[in-house]
Amino acid sequence: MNSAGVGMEQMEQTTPSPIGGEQAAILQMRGVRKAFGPTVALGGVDLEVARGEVHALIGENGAGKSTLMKILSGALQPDAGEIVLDGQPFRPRNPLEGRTGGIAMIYQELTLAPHLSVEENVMLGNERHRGGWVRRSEQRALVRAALRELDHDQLDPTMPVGRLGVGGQQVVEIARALVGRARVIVMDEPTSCLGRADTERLFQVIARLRRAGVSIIYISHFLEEVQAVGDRFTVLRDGKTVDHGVVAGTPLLRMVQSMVGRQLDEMFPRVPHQRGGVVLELEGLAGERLPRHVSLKLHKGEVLGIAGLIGAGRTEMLRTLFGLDPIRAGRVTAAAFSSSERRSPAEQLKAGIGLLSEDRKEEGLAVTMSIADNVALSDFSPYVRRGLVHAPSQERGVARWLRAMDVKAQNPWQPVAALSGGNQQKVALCRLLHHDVDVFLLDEPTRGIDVGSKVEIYRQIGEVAAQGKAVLFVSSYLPELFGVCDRIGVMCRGELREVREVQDWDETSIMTVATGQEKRS
Amino acid sequence: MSEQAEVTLGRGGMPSGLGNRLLRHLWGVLGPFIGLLVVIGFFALIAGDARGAFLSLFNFKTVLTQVVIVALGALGMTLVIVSGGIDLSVGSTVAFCSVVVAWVLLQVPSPALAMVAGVAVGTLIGFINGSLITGLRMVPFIVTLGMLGMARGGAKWLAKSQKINGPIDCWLYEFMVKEPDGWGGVAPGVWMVLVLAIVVALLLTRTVFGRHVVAIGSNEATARLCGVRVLRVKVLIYTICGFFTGLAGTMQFARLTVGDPTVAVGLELDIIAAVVIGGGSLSGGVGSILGSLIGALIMAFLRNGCQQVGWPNYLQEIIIGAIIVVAVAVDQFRQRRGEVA
Amino acid sequence: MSEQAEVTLGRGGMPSGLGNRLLRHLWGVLGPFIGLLVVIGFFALIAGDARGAFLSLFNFKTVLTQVVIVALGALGMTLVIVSGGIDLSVGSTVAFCSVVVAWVLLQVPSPALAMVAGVAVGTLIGFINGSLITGLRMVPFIVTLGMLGMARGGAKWLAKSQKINGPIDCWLYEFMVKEPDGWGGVAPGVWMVLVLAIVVALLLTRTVFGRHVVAIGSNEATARLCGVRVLRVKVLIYTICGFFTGLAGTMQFARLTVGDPTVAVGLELDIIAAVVIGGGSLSGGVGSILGSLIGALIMAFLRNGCQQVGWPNYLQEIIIGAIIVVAVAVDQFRQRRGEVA
Amino acid sequence: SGKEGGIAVIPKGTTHSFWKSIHAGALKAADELGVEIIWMGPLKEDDRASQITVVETFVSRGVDGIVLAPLDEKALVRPVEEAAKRNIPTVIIDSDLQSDQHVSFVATDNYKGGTIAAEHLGTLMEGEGKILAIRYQEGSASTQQREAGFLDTMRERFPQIEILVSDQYAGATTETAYQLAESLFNRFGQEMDGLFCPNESSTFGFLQALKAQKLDRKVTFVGFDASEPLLDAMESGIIQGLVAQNPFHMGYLGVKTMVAHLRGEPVEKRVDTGVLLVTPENLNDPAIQDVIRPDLAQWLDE
Ligand SMILES: Nc1ncnc2c1ncn2[C@@H]1O[C@H](COP(=O)(O)OP(=O)(O)OP(=O)(O)O)[C@@H](O)[C@H]1O
Ligand SMILES: Nc1ncnc2c1ncn2[C@@H]1O[C@H](COP(=O)(O)OP(=O)(O)OP(=O)(O)O)[C@@H](O)[C@H]1O
Ligand SMILES: [Mg+2]
Ligand SMILES: [Mg+2]
Repeated sequence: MNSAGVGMEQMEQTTPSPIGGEQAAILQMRGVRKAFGPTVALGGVDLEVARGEVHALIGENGAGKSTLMKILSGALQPDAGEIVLDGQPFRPRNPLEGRTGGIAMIYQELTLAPHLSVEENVMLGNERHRGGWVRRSEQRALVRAALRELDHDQLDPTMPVGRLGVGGQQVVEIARALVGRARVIVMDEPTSCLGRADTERLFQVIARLRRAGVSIIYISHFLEEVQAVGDRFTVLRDGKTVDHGVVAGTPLLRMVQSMVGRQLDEMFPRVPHQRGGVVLELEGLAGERLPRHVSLKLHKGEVLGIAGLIGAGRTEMLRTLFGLDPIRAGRVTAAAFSSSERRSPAEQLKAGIGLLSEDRKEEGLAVTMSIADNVALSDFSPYVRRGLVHAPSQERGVARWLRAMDVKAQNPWQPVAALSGGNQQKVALCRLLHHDVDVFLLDEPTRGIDVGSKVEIYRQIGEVAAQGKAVLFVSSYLPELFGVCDRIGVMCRGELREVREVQDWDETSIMTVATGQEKRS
Repeated sequence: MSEQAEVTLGRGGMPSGLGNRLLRHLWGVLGPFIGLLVVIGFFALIAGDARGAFLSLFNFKTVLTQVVIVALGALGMTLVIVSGGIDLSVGSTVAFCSVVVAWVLLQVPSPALAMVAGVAVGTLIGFINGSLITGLRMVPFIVTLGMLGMARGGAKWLAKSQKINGPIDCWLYEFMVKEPDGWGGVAPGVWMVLVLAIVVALLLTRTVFGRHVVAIGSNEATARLCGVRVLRVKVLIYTICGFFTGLAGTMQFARLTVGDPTVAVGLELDIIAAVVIGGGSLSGGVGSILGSLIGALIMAFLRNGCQQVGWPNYLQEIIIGAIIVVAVAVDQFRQRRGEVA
Repeated sequence: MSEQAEVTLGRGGMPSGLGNRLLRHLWGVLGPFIGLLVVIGFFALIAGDARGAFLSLFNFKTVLTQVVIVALGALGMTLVIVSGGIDLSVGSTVAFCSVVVAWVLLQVPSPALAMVAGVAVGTLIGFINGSLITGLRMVPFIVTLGMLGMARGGAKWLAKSQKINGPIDCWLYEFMVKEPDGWGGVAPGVWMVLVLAIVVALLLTRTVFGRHVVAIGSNEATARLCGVRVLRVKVLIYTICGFFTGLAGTMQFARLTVGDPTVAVGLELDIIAAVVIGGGSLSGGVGSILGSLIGALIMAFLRNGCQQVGWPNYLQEIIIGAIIVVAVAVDQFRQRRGEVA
Repeated sequence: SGKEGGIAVIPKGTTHSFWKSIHAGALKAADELGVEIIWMGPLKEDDRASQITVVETFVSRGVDGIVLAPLDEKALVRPVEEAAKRNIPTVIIDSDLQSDQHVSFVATDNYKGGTIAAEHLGTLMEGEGKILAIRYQEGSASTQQREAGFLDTMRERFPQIEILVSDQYAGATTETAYQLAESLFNRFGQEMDGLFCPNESSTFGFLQALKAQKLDRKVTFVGFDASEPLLDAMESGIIQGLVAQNPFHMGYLGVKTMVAHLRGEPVEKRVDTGVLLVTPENLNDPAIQDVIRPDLAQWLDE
C-alpha cells in the first residue's frame, strides 16, 4: 500500500444524457453568478439535480461549491441566474426562506450555538411550539429519533453543544438536517470531521433518504466517497460548470482531471529523505483527560503518521505536547529542552516546534488580518529593521510561500476571511513553513483541501523531511498516511498503541488496533 | 460501533455522574442567593447598634422599594445581554420617560394616560435602538451610546431643563409607597416587578422567542443560517428592553413625584452590573432573570448597608467596585470548576 | 506551475485597475478628515456673525487645548480597543490622578515629582486592570467597571471628599496655557499629544508588538497558538493605556489647577466614542491612532460649534449623540462599499 | 457696549429652579438696560472642566462680558484671567472666586444662611434633642459655607443639641438624596428630632423620605431654597423653615453690575443679595412672596 500513483490519460468530454422522464429534475440552477468585489466566485454555473438522487458536487478549493450552495440555501444572494425548484422559480432571500422552501443545509463550517443544548440546536429555527411555547417533549422525541438514526442515541439531548467534540458537533449538525421535512439536503463536506464508522452510518442514512425521494447534494474532496454514494456528479472549476455525468462508469481519473484542469502525474510524490537522530521524545505523556499515555520518538528527516478514530485523543496529544493543554504526567524531551512542565506555545516555537491546528477558524487564523500578517505572525523577526517591521520585505518573504502552496488570492494584503476554506488552510500551513520550524505537528492538514492541492502539501512535507526536519502527521485519511509517512503509529482511547514502519501496516491492521480489538483477539 | 461513539461523544459530561450533576444544579440555583446572604450577613455582623435597624422588616421593605427601578431595567437588560448586546441608553431613557409622565400630567390630569405615554416613549426608544442596530448593522454599544446623549437631551428639552412637578395627588405615587395599606404591606411596584420577572423568565426559558434570543447571543451567524429571523428578534429584544425602561421611568416619577431630566445618570452601569453579578455574560448566551434580580438586590443591600453603618461615600464606591469584580471572578471560577468536575 | 500561480495570485485584481485602488487608498486616508471638515464647515456656514470668531486662530487653539485630555485617553484606548478590549475606568482614573498630583504638590513643592506620581498611579491602575483581566480571565468590561468605582472612591478618599487646590504657581499649569510665549503659540500639551501620537501610531502599525495587539483583537486563540505571549501583551496594553490615562489626569490637574475627585465623570464614553468615530471596532482588530485623534477633534469641534452658535445644552447633547451614530454608520457604509468596490 | 457681542451668563447648571430664577433676573436686567444676554450652563451638570470649556468658548467668541457662577473658586481663575487679558470683564455671582481679576462679586452670604438656619432650628427645638445635619456634595463651596455656618452656630449656641450625623453627602440628584434619607431614617428615625439640609435637591429628597416613612409630623425640618414642592410642604406643616436666597435678584444685579462696569460706571466689589428665612408664619407676606414666587413667566417666554 504505497504511493498510489495516478496515471492520467487524455479523455474526450462526453456530453451526459439529459435526465430521463421518470427522474424529473427537482432543482435547476442556471447561469448563477456571484462576485465578491473583484473576486468572481461564480461565473455562470449550471446545476441540475433529479428527485431522489445523490448528486456529487466536486471541484478544487475556491471553485465556488460552498458559494453556490449558500445561494441555494438563501445565505447569499446571487448577482444573476435563476433557480427552479420543483418547477417553481425559487429565490430565497434569507436562510429561513430556503428552509421553508425545503432546502436543508449542512454547512462546511460548523454552525452551532455552543450555549444551547443538543436538542435546542437541532430544533433551532424549526421549533415545535403551540402559540410560541416550546413543546419540549415533542421536540425531544424528534431529536432522539434523529440521533438514533445516526446511531448516537446515547447522546444526551440536554447537554450543551459546547461540551461536545468536533465529531459530536458534526453529528448534531447532521441531525438538524434530518428533522426538517426537506426536499433537498445539501451536505458541504459532512465527513471532514467524522470517523469511518460514522461516515458509513451517514451513507446508510443517505441511502434511506434517497429511497424516500429526498435529493441530496453531496460535496466532498474524498472522491472515494463520491463514488460510494453518488448517482451523478457535477464538476466546478473557477466558478464555472466544466463537467457533469453519471458516477457509475466514470473513472476517477476523469473527475480529477476535470477538477484540476490538468494532469496529475502522481498522487503522493515522494521526495527521498534520510532518517536521522531523535529530535522529540515523549515519555508516558498524559494530559488532563486525554491523552492517557503516549510514548514515542520522532527522528530528523522522518514523517511519522498518527492514525486513530476520532476521539482517540490525537488532537489532545498534539495540544498537550505543544503546551496548549496542561500536562498531567510524563515528559517531553526535545533537542532544545527537556520538560515535564507545561511550556507555552511561544517557548515551543522558539525551540523550533510548530503546530497546525485542526480548527483553523477558532485557532489557526486571524481571519480579519491580512494573509501576509497571518503567515508572518509567529515570526516577524526577519523583517524588523530598527525595531520597525518593513512591509515590502515582509511581502516578498511571504509571497514565496504563498506561491509554493499555490494560494489563490488577489494579493498578500487581502484579509484571510475572503479566501475559500481550502485556501485558508493553505495559509495556515504557510505559516509553519515560513517560520521554518524543525518539528511540524500537523493536525489534519489536508482537511477540506482539494486533490490537486493535497499533492502540493504532500510534496512540501516530503521536501521538509528531506531538509532533515521532522513531521508528526495526524490524519484520519488512511491513504494519505500510507502515501506520505515513513512510520505510522495508531492511537486508541488516549493511548499510543503501536508504531511500525509503514510497510508493516495495512488498512485492516490499523483499524483493528484503532478500535482496540487487538487485545481481545 | 456504539462503544466507539461513546468514546467520541461522552466528553466531560458523563463520568461525573448523576449525584454530581444534581449538586451542580443546586449550586447553580443557590449560588446567587449565597452571595446575597453573605452581603446581608456581613453587614448584620458589623453593624453594631445599627443591626436592629438594618435587619428590620421595614428596612427590607425600603430596600425592596429602592430596587424596583434597577430591577425593571435589569429585566430588559438581561434579554439584551443574553442576546450578546448591550444598552447604554437606559439611564437617560428613564429620565426622559419620567419627564414625559410628568409633562403629560401637566397637560391632562390622567395618571393612566401619563403612564401609558411614559411606557410608550420608552418602548419607542427601544424600538429605535433595535432598528438602528439591525438596520445600519451597527454595534449596540455605539447606537445606545448615541441614544444616551439623545434621550438625555430630549429629556432636558421637554422639561425645559427644569424639573416638572407632578400634581399633589396621583395614584401613580402609590406604586412606590413603602408600606401601603393592603398589598401585603409591600409596595405595589415590588409586586409588579415580581410578576413581570416571572413573565420574562418564562419568556426567556420556555418560548421559541427565548430560544432564539439565546441562540443569537451564542452564535448569531448560526442563528441566521438556521432560519431565525435575527433582525426581527433583535428589534423585539431592544423594544422589550425599552418597554421595561419606560416602566422604570414611570416608577422613577412615582418615586420622586417629579419628572427630573437629570435623574438616573449612570443607572445603566448599575443595571449592567446587576445582570453580570447575577451570572450574565457580556459575550452573550448566558444569563438568567433570577440571577439578575439577585444581582440588583446585592447592590442595593450593599449601598444600604454601607449607609446604615455610616461608612463614607468613597468607601461605598470602592466596595461596590470591588464587589463587582469579586462576584464575577467567583462566578467565573465556579463555572470553570463546574466544567472540569 | 508558476504560470498558474501567477494567474491565481493576479486573479480578479486586474479589472479593478490601479486608479481605482489609488482612489480607494486616498479615500481611506482622507475619509476621517472629511468628517472633521464637514463639521467645521457646517458650523462656519450657520454661525452667522459668530463665524469670524469660530474660524479664528484663537478658537482653534482653544479647541486644540480642550482636546488634549480626550486625545491622550484616546491614544491608550485605541490600543485597548484594537486588542478587542475596553477600559471603562478611564474617567475615574483621570480624576484619581489629578488628585494625586495635587496631593503630592501639597506634601512636597516639586511639580516634576507630582507629575511622575500622577503618571505612575495611572500606570499602576492600568497594570492592575491588565493583571486582573489576564489573571482572573475576566472580561475587561467588568474589571474596568469595578475599577471605575474603586478609582473614583479612591480619589474621594485621598482628597477627603474635597478638591485639593494646587499651589498658586506651578510650571505644570503651563502645559495647558492656550497662548504661551514660545512653543509656536500653541499649548505645550498639544505638542506633547502630537509627539506621543506619532510614537503610538508607529508602535501600533510598524512594530511586532503592534501586530500582536491586532492579532489578539482579531483572534486571541490563534495569537496564542502562534507564540504571541497573549497575557504579557495584554497586561502591557492596559498598562500603556493606564500611562496615558495618568498623563491625562496630570493634564486635567494642569487645566483645573485643582485636584478634583468629581471631575471627568463619563469621560471614558467620550474617549470610546472618539475611537469608534475614528474607525475603531469594538469587536477588535481594527482601529487607528489618526482616526481616533480626528474622532476626538470632531467631538470637540461639535461642542465648541454648538456653544458658539449659542444652542442650548439639550440640543448639543442630542446632536452629539446623533453624530456618534451617524459617523459610525457612515464609516460602516464606507467600509462595506470599499469591500465591494 | 455694543449689542453684537452680548453678555454671557454662565450658571453652574441649568436644571434647578434656582438657576431658572437667576435666568429670569438676568433677562429682566437685559431688558431694562437694552443689552443681549446669552445663557449657557456647562454641558455636564456640576462639572468644573465642562464649565471651563463654556467660559473659554465665550472668550473665543468675544462677548462683551461674562457673568459667571463659578463651580470652583480656583479652577475657574485661569479662564477668568484669560478673559481679562482679552479685555472681557467678568462679574462673579453666587459663589466666590479666588481672584482679583473680576469686577464684582454678587451673592448671598451663604455662611449667614447657615447661621440663620441653625438659629431657627435650635430655637424651635428649644435647645435640646438630636438632629441630622446633611451635606450636599463633595467640593461645592457655597453649600460648604452653609454647612459650616450651620454647624458652627449649632455647636456654639445650642450645645445641648446632639448632632447624630454630619458627614453624609446627599449627592447631586434628588434620587441619591432620597436613598440616603431612607437609610438614615431607618437607622435614626426613632431618635432624631431635627433635620437640616443645605440645598434644594437634598431638602427635596429628604422631604420625600420623610413623607414616605411617615415621620413628617415628628421632625423639625429646616431646609434651603424655596421651590414649589418645598413651599407646599411648608404649607402642610412638614417643613418649619426654609432659608431662601434671592436668585432673581442675584441674576438681575449680576447683569446690572456688568453693564454698569461696561458703561464705565464705578461698581461695588461685593454686592450682597440677601437671605431671608421663610416660615409658615411669614409665608404669605407679600414681601416674602415677591422673593420666593417671582414672576418668572414674564421673563422666560414659556
Ligand atoms: N465572503 C467572501 N468574500 C470574498 N470572497 C469570497 C468570500 N467567500 C468566498 N469567496 C471567494 O469565492 C471563491 C469561492 O469560494 P467557495 O468557498 O465557494 O469555494 P469552495 O469551492 O467551497 O472551496 P473549498 O473546497 O475550499 O471549500 C473563492 O475564490 C473565495 O476566495
Ligand atoms: N470539552 C471540551 N472543551 C473544549 N474543547 C474540546 C472539548 N472536547 C473536545 N474539544 C476539542 O475538540 C477538538 C476535536 O475533537 P474530536 O472529536 O475531533 O476529538 P480528537 O480527540 O481531536 O480526535 P482525534 O484523535 O481524531 O484528533 C479538539 O481540539 C479538542 O480539544
Ligand atoms: Mg467550501
Ligand atoms: Mg482531532
